[in-house]
Amino acid sequence: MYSLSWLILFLPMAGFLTLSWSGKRFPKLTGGWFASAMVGGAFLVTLLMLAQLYAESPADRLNHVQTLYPWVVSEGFSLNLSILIDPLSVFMLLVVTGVGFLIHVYSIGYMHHDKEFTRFFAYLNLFIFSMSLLVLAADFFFLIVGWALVGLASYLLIGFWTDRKTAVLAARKAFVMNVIGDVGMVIAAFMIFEHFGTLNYVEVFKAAPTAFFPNDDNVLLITLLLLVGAFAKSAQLPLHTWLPDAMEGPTPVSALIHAATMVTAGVYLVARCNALYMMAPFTMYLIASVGVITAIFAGSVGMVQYDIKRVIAYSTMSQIGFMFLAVGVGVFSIGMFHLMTHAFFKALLFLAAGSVIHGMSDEQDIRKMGGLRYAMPVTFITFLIGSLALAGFPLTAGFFSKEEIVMSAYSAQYGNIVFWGLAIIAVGMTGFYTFRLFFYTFMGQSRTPEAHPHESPSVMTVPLMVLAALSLVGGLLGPWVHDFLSPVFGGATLGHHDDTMMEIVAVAAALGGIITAVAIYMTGKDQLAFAKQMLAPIYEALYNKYYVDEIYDFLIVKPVKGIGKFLEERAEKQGIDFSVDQVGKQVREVSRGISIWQSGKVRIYALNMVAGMVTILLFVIFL
Amino acid sequence: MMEFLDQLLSFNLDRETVFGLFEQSIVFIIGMTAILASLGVVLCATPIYSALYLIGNMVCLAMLFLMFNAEFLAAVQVVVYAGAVMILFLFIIALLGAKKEGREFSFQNFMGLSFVGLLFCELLMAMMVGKTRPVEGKVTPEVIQQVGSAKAIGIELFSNHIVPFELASLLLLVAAVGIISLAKFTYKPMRKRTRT
Amino acid sequence: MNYILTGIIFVPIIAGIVVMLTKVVRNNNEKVIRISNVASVVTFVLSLVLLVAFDSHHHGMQFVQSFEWIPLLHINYTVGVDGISLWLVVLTAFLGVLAIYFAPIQKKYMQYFLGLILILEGGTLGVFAAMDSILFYVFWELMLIPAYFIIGFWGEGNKVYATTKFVIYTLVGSLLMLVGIIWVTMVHYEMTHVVTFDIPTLLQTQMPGDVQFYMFVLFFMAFAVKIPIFPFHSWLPHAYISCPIPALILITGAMSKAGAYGLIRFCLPLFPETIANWGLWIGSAAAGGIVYGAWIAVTQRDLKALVAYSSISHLGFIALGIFAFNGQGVEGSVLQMVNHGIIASALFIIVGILEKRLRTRNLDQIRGLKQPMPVLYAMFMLITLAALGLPGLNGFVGEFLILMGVWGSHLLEGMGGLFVLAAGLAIVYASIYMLFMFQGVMQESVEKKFDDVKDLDRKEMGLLIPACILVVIIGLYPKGVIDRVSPAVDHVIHMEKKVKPFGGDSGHGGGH
Amino acid sequence: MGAEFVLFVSAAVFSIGALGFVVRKNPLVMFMSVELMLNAVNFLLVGYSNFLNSLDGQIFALIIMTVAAAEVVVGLAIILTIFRTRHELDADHIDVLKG
Repeated sequence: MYSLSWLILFLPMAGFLTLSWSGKRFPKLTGGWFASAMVGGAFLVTLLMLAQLYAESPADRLNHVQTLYPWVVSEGFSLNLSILIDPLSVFMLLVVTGVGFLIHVYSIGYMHHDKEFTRFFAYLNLFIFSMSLLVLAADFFFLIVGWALVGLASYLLIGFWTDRKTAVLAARKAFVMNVIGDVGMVIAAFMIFEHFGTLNYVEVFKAAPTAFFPNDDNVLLITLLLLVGAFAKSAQLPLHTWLPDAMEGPTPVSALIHAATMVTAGVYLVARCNALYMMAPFTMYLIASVGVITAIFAGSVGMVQYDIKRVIAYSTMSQIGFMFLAVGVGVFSIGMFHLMTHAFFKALLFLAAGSVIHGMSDEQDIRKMGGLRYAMPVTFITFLIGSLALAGFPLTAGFFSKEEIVMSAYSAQYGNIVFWGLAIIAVGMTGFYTFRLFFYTFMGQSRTPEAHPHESPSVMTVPLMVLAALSLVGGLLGPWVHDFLSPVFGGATLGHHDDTMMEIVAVAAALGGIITAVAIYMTGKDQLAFAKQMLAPIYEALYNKYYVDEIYDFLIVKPVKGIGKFLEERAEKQGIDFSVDQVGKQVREVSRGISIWQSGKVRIYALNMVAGMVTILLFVIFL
Repeated sequence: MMEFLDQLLSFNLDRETVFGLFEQSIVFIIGMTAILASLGVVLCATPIYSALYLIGNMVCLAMLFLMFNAEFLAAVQVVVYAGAVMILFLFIIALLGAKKEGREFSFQNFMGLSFVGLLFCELLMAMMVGKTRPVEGKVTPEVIQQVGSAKAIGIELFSNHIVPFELASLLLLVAAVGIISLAKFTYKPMRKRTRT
Repeated sequence: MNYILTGIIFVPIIAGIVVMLTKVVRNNNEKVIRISNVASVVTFVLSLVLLVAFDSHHHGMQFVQSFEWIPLLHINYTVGVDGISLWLVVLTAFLGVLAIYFAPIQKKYMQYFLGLILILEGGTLGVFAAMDSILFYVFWELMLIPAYFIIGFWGEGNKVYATTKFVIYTLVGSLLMLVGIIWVTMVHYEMTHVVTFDIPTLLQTQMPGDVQFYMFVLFFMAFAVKIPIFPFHSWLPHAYISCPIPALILITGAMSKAGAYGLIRFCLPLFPETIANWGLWIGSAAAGGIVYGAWIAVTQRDLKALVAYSSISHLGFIALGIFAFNGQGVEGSVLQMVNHGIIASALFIIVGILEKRLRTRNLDQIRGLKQPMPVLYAMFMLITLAALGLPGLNGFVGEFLILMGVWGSHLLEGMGGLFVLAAGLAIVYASIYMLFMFQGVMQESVEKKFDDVKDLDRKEMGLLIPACILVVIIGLYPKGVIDRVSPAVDHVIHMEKKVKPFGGDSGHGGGH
Repeated sequence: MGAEFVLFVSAAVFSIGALGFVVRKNPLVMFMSVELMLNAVNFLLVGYSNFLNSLDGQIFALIIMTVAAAEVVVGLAIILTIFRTRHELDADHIDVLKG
């Protein structure tokens, strides 16, 4: 049955090829349903794989490698395109294809009016293919291939509306940032090959515990380089600036790629390489620190933004920070669990936000919304569920996963009280910005009376409802996830959180955030204005996203361009070119000097002959 | 060279040499005259005088040829050079109206003088290098005296050197054709030449 | 079968001469265009036959044909291919078809233009196939002559300056190489008392250590200028910007590879000790060139100049891979030669098409061509992605193998990591400038004046589609290419030295 | 009077001829200087022919005379042609060789 696994790659790829080659000939909606069917098919095959895994005992579930074809054989180096089926990849694939399928269906409604409808679905299928490749790859090389291909799909989809300048720029930014990550991963692959002589996961991870001792320089370097790729892809500090800009793409893209699946690939990578990361405690601390700092950073910025998608984008960054915190402290399965629940509720939020934008005729500024609960009831309910889940309201999906992360931040192998405290702050922020957004959008009175919001068609609302249901009950899957993934993370143990006090504090933080939002945004504008006035400098800094874009522009973009110009003007034109030309010019000058001899006057020629005769005679006489 | 000067200054002359003292002094005087005449060729400002000096030089050389047992060549020298060639020169001078050349001391002249001086010194020093591969022939002066200069040369020329001789005749033919074409057809410049 | 290589080399050359001698009445070029097309296609078909008949398990020369040329000097006409040159021959024949197909851009003196391109193709093929060093040199110079006239007559801008610089630059290098070729033969003669210019024989000669460096410099200069490696590149931007696009396809795609091919064919097996000593410096120059070209390309606004500088960067990769001096590096370089030949020529074709349509190459003046030209959009995107090294397309495979070789290279020990970092920086830059180019030209909203630009016609699609297909195929299945290269590269790197100097540590070497 | 004298005289005449060719501007005089040089060589050949008991030198001299005669004839014709086209005679002004 595992031999069918190539279908997971093949179906989206076939969808992509069919749609991109003959997209024009498809009737409009058929293309969308076709693409969705391809992803649905991949989801079904993944379910088949899941069933197959369950048919075996937990210890046998690992390392089912399917080789498709030999890709390259070089001196001492050979690569096969092969697929690795194990609980982790199947789990990740379930999220990717499952959520992906829902979003495909949703997109049929959302992109209905777009004139490049089929192209959009072609790209979406390409993305699903690339993500499946990333997840299924059995070695680091194809991991990188998939890694870069999802970057490509992300690029194509962010810049989908090619006539918008901002979209084009955002796409380029995302691509370049991801290329930086790719380079890091490629170098990591070289180092892995240098040390293990292979890029195959199975062999590398088997050899890793004996090849290094903990905090060995090499393993640190490998893990850090892999981390560059992971951070770039998952928009962690300091490579995060592309993610908010990426919201220029269509909303389903934001939901699929920039919330549910692709940006969590970094977490998947760390989880996948847990054998390596367990050998590098320093890196683990770094991951946890960056994760929790990003969580606070993104949460604080998200508190003051006004673009509905950007707020959710910052919350995505923040939540991925939580995931990195989880894997950083050593509880991989909790990180993956949060990845799953996050995929549910964040996709839900994005899709609901898309529904809002759709209903508001492409308006994204929350200051111009308000009172939408009457016009869009389904969206309102689902958005509320998503918000509760995101804020970690008890008994929603987000509550279980996030609570476990916060507790593990203290109690897990690499956890400590600082991580815990920072995580608590981030949790509070999450509650605040989530409900700020919610209140701005749905509560109160409409701020733009001329707008006529309308509920979205059922092709959009049904996926919303499915995701909402998952967001509510997804948390109950927690124990299953731990059990299912435990063969992969054999070495990592879960923390035991029996400190009820800490749990209460965590819940209180989430609720506190929500209550603060209620207090500020529901009860009146006075407090809001007062708070803004009091915290003006901080507010400015937050509103401008800590000026990170400006700093990068000043520190990196300008020098690069300046040096480029300098190289072109000084080094190329005035340096190398000039000196080469000078060689020619000097030769010409010397020749001009010599050419005086060539005067055409017979007597001077005769004189030269005499001189020559004198010279020859000199040789005759003295030699 | 030094030997020669020794002989000259000490009058310690060896009777056994080929030339007697009388002959030697005649050779010496004629040789010096030839040198002086050649100097005259170069130094005279008017071409006609140069031509006359050149005739003198050639006659001197012809006489020296006589002293070196080359009677035939001496005759040819006088007839061809002093006769034909120099007459040609004089005709041309008459035709072109020789102008007196102004004297000037230019860089060219200075360089010429110094290089030629060097050349002369080197030529003299070349005497000290010695014979490279001496060819001692069988045709001694006595043999020539017996046979006669013209006949000896004739035998030699038509036996061993027949090919150069024929080639020389061809050369003369070419020269004849050449001057006819030069004189007959007027020269038309291909394009207007500019002098710089 | 013996005559197949000779056919591949001389079909274009003879056709070129025939075309140039054809009388063209009133600019009616149909006949010469037909002859040229047929000749280039025949060459390509022959090269495909070569590819099919090639025995990929054999490391030595195949399809060897030899007869005496100048018996007095023991110079023979000997041709043959191994795995390295095989792909370059096929690539050149392929690019020749593209160049000839793309060539009819002007009416006047068409026959000379086509003829020169054909001769250029033939010369390049000869370089790749020659097995005699003098023959190699002759073809090497034969490449130069048509390039000189093409740039000088049909170029644009400062064409005389460009072509003069190009020719003098490369001529200096190649004359030094001639000295080197003769020197190698003399060294071989001193050891064995056999005069030969046969390359496989000469390669087995152990060059004496004291002069090896100078001999290496003689060869290296010619190849370094031709590729070009970083400080010797200054002819390239001028020549590329001036050169008409059809010829540029061959010059950038095939001719620049001749330099890299020469490095692999001559320098690596002949002078391993010198390379061991100096490879680090050359590697530094190549790595510097990678970054330098990329960095300048970032600021270019002229499309042709941008592609030209990006070529410097990509050719730097090839040189770096060669001087990694191990299997992966050299194999990656050979693969990258093929890749760059395809990608750069496709990019130049695209630039040519754009220029023909829009009468400008300035990036600031072109916007949003996606709407009028959707087909070009798709192809341009594919080529762009290949050029910036997207995994799954061919550019990545070569770069990955090269960098892997560099990372693991014993020769570049200590600096390999730094070089890889530099190359990584250049890859990031590549994504920046290629996207600048692609997005700047194709995306954003279209300007009024370009609103009714026509999309690619059948002929132009015919030019680009093969390149697009190859980009994908090589990316997905590079094993097909690598398998044929691998034995030959292995042989080159671990060349046995059968002929050693007298008094050397091996007593039985050489014919005394 | 031995070979040294012959050498001396011919070297002197040859040098003077060379000097004349280099310093004089009149093509006619330059020609005469060439004749001087030829004569000097002839003298050397004849003298050494005598000392070495061989007629080869004389034969050579004879050939040289032939060549000289031909050369003078052609040269003078050229000078005449030049004068006809340029109406002046100055070697320094005849510099079309410069191209």
